[in-house]
Amino acid sequence: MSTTTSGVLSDRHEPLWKRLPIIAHVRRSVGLQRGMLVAGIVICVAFVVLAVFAPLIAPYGYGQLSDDDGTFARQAAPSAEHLWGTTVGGYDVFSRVVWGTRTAISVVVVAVVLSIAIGVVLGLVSGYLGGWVDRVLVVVADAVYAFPSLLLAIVVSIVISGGQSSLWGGILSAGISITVVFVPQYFRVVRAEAVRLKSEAFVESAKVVGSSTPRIMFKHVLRNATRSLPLILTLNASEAILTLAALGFLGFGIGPTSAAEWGYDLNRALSDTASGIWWTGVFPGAAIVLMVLGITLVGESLNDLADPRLRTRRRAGRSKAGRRGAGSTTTTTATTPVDPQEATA
Amino acid sequence: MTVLTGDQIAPEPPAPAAPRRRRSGGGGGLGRYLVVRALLIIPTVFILVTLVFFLMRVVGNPITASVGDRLTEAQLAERLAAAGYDRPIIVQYLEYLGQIVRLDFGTTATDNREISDIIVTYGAATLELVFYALIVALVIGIPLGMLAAYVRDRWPDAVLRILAIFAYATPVFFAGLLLKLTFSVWLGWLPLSGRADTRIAIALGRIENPTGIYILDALRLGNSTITLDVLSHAVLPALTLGLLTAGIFLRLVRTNVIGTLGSEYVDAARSRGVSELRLVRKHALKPALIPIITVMGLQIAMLLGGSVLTETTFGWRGLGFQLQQYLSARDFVAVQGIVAVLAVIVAVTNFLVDVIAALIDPRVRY
Amino acid sequence: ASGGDAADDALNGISVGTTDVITSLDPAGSYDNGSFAVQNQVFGFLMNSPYGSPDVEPDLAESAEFTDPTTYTVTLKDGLTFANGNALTSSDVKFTFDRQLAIADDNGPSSLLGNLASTEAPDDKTVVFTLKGADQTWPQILSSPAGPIVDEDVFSATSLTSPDDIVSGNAFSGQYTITDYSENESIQYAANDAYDGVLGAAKTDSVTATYYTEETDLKLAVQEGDVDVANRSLSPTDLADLAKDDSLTVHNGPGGETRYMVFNFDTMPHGATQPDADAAKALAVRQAVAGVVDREALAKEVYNDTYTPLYSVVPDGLTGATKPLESLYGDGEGGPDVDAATSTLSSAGVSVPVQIDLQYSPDHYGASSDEEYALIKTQLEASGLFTVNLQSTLWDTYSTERRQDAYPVYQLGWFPDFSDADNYLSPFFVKDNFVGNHYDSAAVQALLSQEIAEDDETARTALIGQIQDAVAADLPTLPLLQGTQIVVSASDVQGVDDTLDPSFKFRYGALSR
Amino acid sequence: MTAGPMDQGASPVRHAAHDVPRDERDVAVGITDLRVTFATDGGDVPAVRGVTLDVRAGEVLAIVGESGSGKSVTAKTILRLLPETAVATGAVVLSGQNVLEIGRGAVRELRGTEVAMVFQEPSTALNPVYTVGWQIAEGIRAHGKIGRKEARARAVDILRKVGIPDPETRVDYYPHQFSGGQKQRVVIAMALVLNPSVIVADEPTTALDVTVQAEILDLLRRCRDEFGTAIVLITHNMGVVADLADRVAVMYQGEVVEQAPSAALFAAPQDDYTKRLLGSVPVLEPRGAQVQAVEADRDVVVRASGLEIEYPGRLGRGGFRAVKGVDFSIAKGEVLGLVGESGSGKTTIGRAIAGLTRVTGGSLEVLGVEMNGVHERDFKPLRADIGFVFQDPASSFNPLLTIAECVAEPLIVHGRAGDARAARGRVDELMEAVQLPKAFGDRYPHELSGGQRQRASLARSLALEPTLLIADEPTSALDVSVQARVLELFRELQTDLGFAALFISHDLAVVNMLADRIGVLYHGDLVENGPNDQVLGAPEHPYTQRLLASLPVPDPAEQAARRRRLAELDARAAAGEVA
Ligand SMILES: Nc1ncnc2c1ncn2[C@@H]1O[C@H](COP(=O)(O)OP(=O)(O)OP(=O)(O)O)[C@@H](O)[C@H]1O
Ligand SMILES: Nc1ncnc2c1ncn2[C@@H]1O[C@H](COP(=O)(O)OP(=O)(O)OP(=O)(O)O)[C@@H](O)[C@H]1O
Ligand SMILES: [Mg+2]
Ligand SMILES: [Mg+2]
Repeated sequence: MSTTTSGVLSDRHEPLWKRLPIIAHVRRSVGLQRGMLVAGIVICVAFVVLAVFAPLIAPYGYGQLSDDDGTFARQAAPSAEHLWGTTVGGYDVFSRVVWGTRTAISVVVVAVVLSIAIGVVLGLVSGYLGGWVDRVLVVVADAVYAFPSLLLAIVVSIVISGGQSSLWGGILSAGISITVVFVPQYFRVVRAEAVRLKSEAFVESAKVVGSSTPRIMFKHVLRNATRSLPLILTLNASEAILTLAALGFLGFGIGPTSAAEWGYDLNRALSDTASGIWWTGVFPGAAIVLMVLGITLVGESLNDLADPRLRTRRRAGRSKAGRRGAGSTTTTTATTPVDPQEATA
Repeated sequence: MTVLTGDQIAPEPPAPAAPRRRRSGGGGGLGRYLVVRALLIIPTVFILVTLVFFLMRVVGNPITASVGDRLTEAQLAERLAAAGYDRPIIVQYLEYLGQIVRLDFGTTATDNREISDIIVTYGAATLELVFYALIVALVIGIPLGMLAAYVRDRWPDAVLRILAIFAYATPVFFAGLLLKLTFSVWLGWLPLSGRADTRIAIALGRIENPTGIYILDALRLGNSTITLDVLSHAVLPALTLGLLTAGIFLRLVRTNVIGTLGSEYVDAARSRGVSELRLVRKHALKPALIPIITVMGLQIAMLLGGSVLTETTFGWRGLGFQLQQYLSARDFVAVQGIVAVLAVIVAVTNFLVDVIAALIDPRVRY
Repeated sequence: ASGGDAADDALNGISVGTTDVITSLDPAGSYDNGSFAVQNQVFGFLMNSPYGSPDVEPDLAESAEFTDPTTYTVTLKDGLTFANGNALTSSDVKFTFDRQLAIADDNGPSSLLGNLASTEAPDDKTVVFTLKGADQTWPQILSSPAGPIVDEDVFSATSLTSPDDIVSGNAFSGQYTITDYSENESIQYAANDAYDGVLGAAKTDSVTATYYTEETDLKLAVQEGDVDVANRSLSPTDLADLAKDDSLTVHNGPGGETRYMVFNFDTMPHGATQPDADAAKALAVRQAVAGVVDREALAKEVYNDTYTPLYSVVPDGLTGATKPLESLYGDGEGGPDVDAATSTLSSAGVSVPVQIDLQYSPDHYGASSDEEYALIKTQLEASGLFTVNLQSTLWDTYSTERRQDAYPVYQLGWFPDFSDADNYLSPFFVKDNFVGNHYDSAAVQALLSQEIAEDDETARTALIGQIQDAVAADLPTLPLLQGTQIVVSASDVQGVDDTLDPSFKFRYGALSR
Repeated sequence: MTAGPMDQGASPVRHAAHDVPRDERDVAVGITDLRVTFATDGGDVPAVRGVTLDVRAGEVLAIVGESGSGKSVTAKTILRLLPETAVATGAVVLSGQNVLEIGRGAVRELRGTEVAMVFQEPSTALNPVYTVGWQIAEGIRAHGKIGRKEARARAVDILRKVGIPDPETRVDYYPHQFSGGQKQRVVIAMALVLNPSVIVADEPTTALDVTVQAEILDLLRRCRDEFGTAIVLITHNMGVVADLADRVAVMYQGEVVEQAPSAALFAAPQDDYTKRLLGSVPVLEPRGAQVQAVEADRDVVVRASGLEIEYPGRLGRGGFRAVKGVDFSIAKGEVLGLVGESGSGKTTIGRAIAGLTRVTGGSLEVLGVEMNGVHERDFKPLRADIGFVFQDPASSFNPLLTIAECVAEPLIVHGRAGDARAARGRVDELMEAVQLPKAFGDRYPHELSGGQRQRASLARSLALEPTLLIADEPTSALDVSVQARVLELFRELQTDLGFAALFISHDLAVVNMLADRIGVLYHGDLVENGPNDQVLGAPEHPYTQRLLASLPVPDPAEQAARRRRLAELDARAAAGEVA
């Protein structure tokens, strides 16, 4: 694909804020694609707000078992005092769901930042330099990739946390164990890009000019190799949430007194749910689903927008002013729209 | 769970560029390619086994894990020494490699079972589950993915895609719980857990040379009650794991079919008057299948990973479930053995997928 | 064979569900409840406890007695056979114990036989055990996981025998034989006509056991009628829900499982290696903790009364058990008393709040540990006397680190090997015990060696009482909760309560419809 | 807009179809006031702005014009193959129906039977996973109930007609089993099979070598003559137009600026743009270049003797020898032109000289350094003396750097400037030298046109005043008019700066414009090497002869003569083979 970045960069002369990744994407999107992207962004932003303002939003702490009125009832049904009821441990479900956002987002950030940093550097070096380093790294990455990722995450998280489940210990070990699973993915993608870019004319032209290898790698290859990262980033973010939940569910996560974690809450809610106590499981479960849904919507939309084959475009034949509510076509008498069914470019 | 989609694995156009390179080899090319490709399985397995060996040594040992709250320090040390766990780790590693080379995976530390025995017994269960799930995923994912591509960017497409995301976004254990409550407890249509009713499981265990794949054994018995029971037990786990995978497949098929729909040969066929539906069914799907199959091969690793949670949720005693149990017991011998076998399975699957992709793509035929 | 037969057999029988995990059918290869639960159904013992009692009586034995303090002589019943028809003789008994010691499997119970010097079989019916030291618990040990009698013609003398060989060899000597065995999935039992021991013949010919992986599945299974009896483990929530079901009965029996906190005498506040070391202050801290914890609340709120408060290191129901902690600390009736604890601390000169690093393991003693320790933390902190830094660690690391003095105060639990009070005392308080918390009381150790050798029943009971008082005063461990055995059964199943006894052995042979 | 007098019998009547008196029914496609607009991120793009055209049976209408002038869009509209972002108005009348207004089913009926399309790139126009027979039969069966057997028989038949040897067997071949030229024949067969009244051929020969191109043009000519098909031929190659077209429509920025019979257009172009277009086409004519003999060793910049280059095989398989023992040299200030068909090894040689590809045999001396076994360390200092201009100006710039930064890169790397800012003075000078406004330095590559980018590329390669410049098809991605300007600039700079150059191209005419000497590569062998006039005037190797004869020239009369010469050559070759 030689249309490398021209599409993404769009117009240099637009004001900066209009060129920021997500905003630029929204502006370029159209119709259902815009709907999905915006829905995803709204969900993600909502969760970020929840996370940032958790202390203000949540009525109680994540590990709080009592307030001035005494100890909380266990497995209490939703009420004015406990909007979404309480768990078997006597925690307030609503508060734990809100605080859980913090944990989820922290883990996502740790996992994504680490895996990008490691994966990108390894992928770049491996793809650009090639040779035996490349071959070894590829085999190792493939091997790690072939490992059932959840198990790898479990083992690594035990190794890292030493079995301890403190807040930061838990977040870091979950984050790092997810990193181990993700690095091969970033590695693959960046390496493929590096291999592709290596034979691009502009890299060769830097080579003929006599640029040093590190200069080529970082100035020319790296900056152009990152185009698919936002997409994988969102995909991995949602996987990170699911992996964290699975770790918590299987009992390898963060303890309830250290932080709120949805997977753990779901685990503890198993027998509740089977006993007709629905509120302890449904809310954390829904939180996981919703957050993954939001991130995936954003990711898929970014993917579609980045891929010229997948991107929907606005229909022509309308004035600049009419650009806003694009998506459907109003056919003027003189205009004969080409049938959308047929033209699947 | 690891979700990779076609556009990440093969960011370039859907036309299978990779296999084409292999063409120039002439007569012996495919054979040699296959041999080299098959040999690559060895380092993969070696790396995994090594990784698991050292990771597992860090996380503890089965003896402390099982009797750590009963024995005195001295008694414990004595048992550790008897089991050889006090020797330098490198010695243990070399010994283990020696065993592996002789294809002797050892016996589990916690319950003294031959790894090979475990693989055969529980592998059959996992195989059955993964097979069902794959069927569900293919039957649902591929047609719906094609449909979504066909009606792209209109509301049915959006609905399908959001459903697909839901399928993927719902953690297996949560989906499993909801399904169980709905179909087993509330409606009472399907059994709760396990692979068969206890009595039927016993009956199946009694037949001569059981395969361990219940549905095969049940069919061999020819008893419809038993077959039905076995099938009804499989419905929920297969749906849980299958729907998750179907969501991923749907997305993958949609993306790739839209990709191939944009290629010139589709336009060329269109210019010959071929109908739109036929374009999707014939011209877009088959070329799109090549990257799809490659990714599906990678999904096998994911399916195996996903089967851990599914098996746990549904009491389906397969390798995934067993692996998690052994992991909790810190039984490194068992974990190493099972992982080694899983690694071989994944590597071999990927190898086979390459071969299948080659068979679909006439350009790599020799 | 067709599936029909098995189905018909089982229809008349009783089906039991459990979440137990079996590691080995061979008694030499397991030292865990799940495996022992199966072995109890299918292997006879020389001594065994009858329904309803913690104390042992001859089972396969005709008679058994100490012929001198270190010699225990057993005479077997006449005409004993295994289910496969092989004669069960003293040679099988000698084989059983020799093989335990020879195999000494990593996961086996051979450590229970540490006191056994030799086993002799002078004639077909006589077995003579020679002990290294006087040991009044020996008859109990014969009923422990080390004691199931196995067939020397089927079992290997030097290595573990596979379940397939045991089942196909039909080498069973207990109330039941196993006709189909699928490890951790299902077991089909059939009554063993050859058994002629203290428990009598099984009341039901055919029992099917199903192994569930999830508590919730077991709960739903018994609720839906898929199984008649659900035995271990159901979560408190599940039990509360099942109790509402009219077609089911929830049975409670005494349990041998105990939960307690351990104080590391070196690293606890004011412990021996601390900069502010002071034995008296350390004791005051322990006493204050003992006075502040509210066991009733723990049992009720966290465990829905599936655990009961424990006021001694020896659980209620065992011969010799007392409740010294009830009166010693708190309000004198088992409840907490913050004022008393405050004065204990201030009179010892301990400055409050005392910082306590409290450790527990979330994955070994059940998921409710999280709630249990969160509540303990809340209780301790609510008193204003303590600030608690609560930390959980996965079991494997936990059980290593606790021995390395990493945890000042931490959670442990105990499940007995046999139903004798000594099993709750000696392993904990002899020199070089398994707890390893640097509690080293010469007085208690002297009492223990006296108790173990004392062959007079009453005198021994008195000694056991004294030891309980002594450790209640020193508080090396703080007993918190005692488990109950809880079984949920369909209402038409009888005999459940007969076997929910302080022997802690659940025998299917007692069940009937 | 010119609506020329359509039915003046300007073209000589050559075949049966033309004997029929012309009336309205004869019009195969009539396009009236066609306007097509695309929606893009940057707003609406009017691609076609009121085009009126018609094509008659048995006639070849060529549409020419620069890139982006709306040729393809017009052509695709005839089959209504536009993407959904396009909106078309006006009328495209095909057998009495306005394609833009009828229903989907009706359009589908027309496709294949009334109008068919031949695509530019035959390898992408064929579905790789189905046999060609299947794909041909599919088109047949899409229009009526025709049995599998019969469809296949017709497929075999049509394959034979387009000159596929042994069609009974080949009908079951997959596309990849055909050569490029054969693939294009298959594509044409697919278009012909339902005997449509119009074939739209969008650059049907651009992807092919000149020799193959000649064959395909021949085939299209036969279609017209034998089947009486109307052909809409889109091309940017005036030689092809001269070779095949009866009538020519010139498009410029979405409009038809001139429409005339072929001979008339070439003889007397009316519109300014047409004149410019024709003036830009490079023609092969003797240049009489002054050849300096290579005197002393130090005057030689590049010397290859027995040069061999082998690409390593994958997975231990044998490598591929792309260059098989080649001798040549380039003297100081001399321009060596290198031509040859695709895959003959031109690029490989160029890259080897620049140190991008390893030399595996023989000797290659560049500026006194032996490249066989050279270490990057030893070669690096010399890089300042070598410039390289890449084929595709778009991809040879890092899209994330400004033009000025790109041009400054060699200066920075070789320490002539600290950073892009410091180098700006020199960059401005260079921009001036290649006739680019200074302000363009602040633009990003995608904000320049193709020709401007290639100028910038030239500026970058000259930044360090190299003694040797390697230009690998520097103009093949450009329009003829733009190409002409870039070539002109290149020549001027070469004269001014006096660097030696290796000029690679597949276009003999282009090479002839610039080079002092020409080398012809054929399958990795240098089959011809000598001064321009010698190689072009008296070629020795049969391949060179064919190459020269295949090259269409933009003059219908001259081209007819060349066609005859080529036919003779082919006949001779065939006879030679028999002998
Ligand atoms: N799918 C599309 N979306 C937006 N603009 C398009 C699209 N297709 C073509 N265009 C624009 O329409 C104009 C005409 O394009 P067209 O492909 O007809 O050019 P052309 O004359 O065939 O050029 P070339 O010689 O390069 O093939 C160009 O400006 C092009 O950018
Ligand atoms: N990296 C490579 N690995 C293997 N073979 C290659 C490689 N690059 C080129 N080749 C092969 O070497 C031969 C010569 O290639 P080269 O690029 O020099 O041709 P060219 O004359 O420049 O053709 P074109 O006119 O199409 O650019 C071709 O057959 C090509 O397939
Ligand atoms: Mg075009
Ligand atoms: Mg080239």
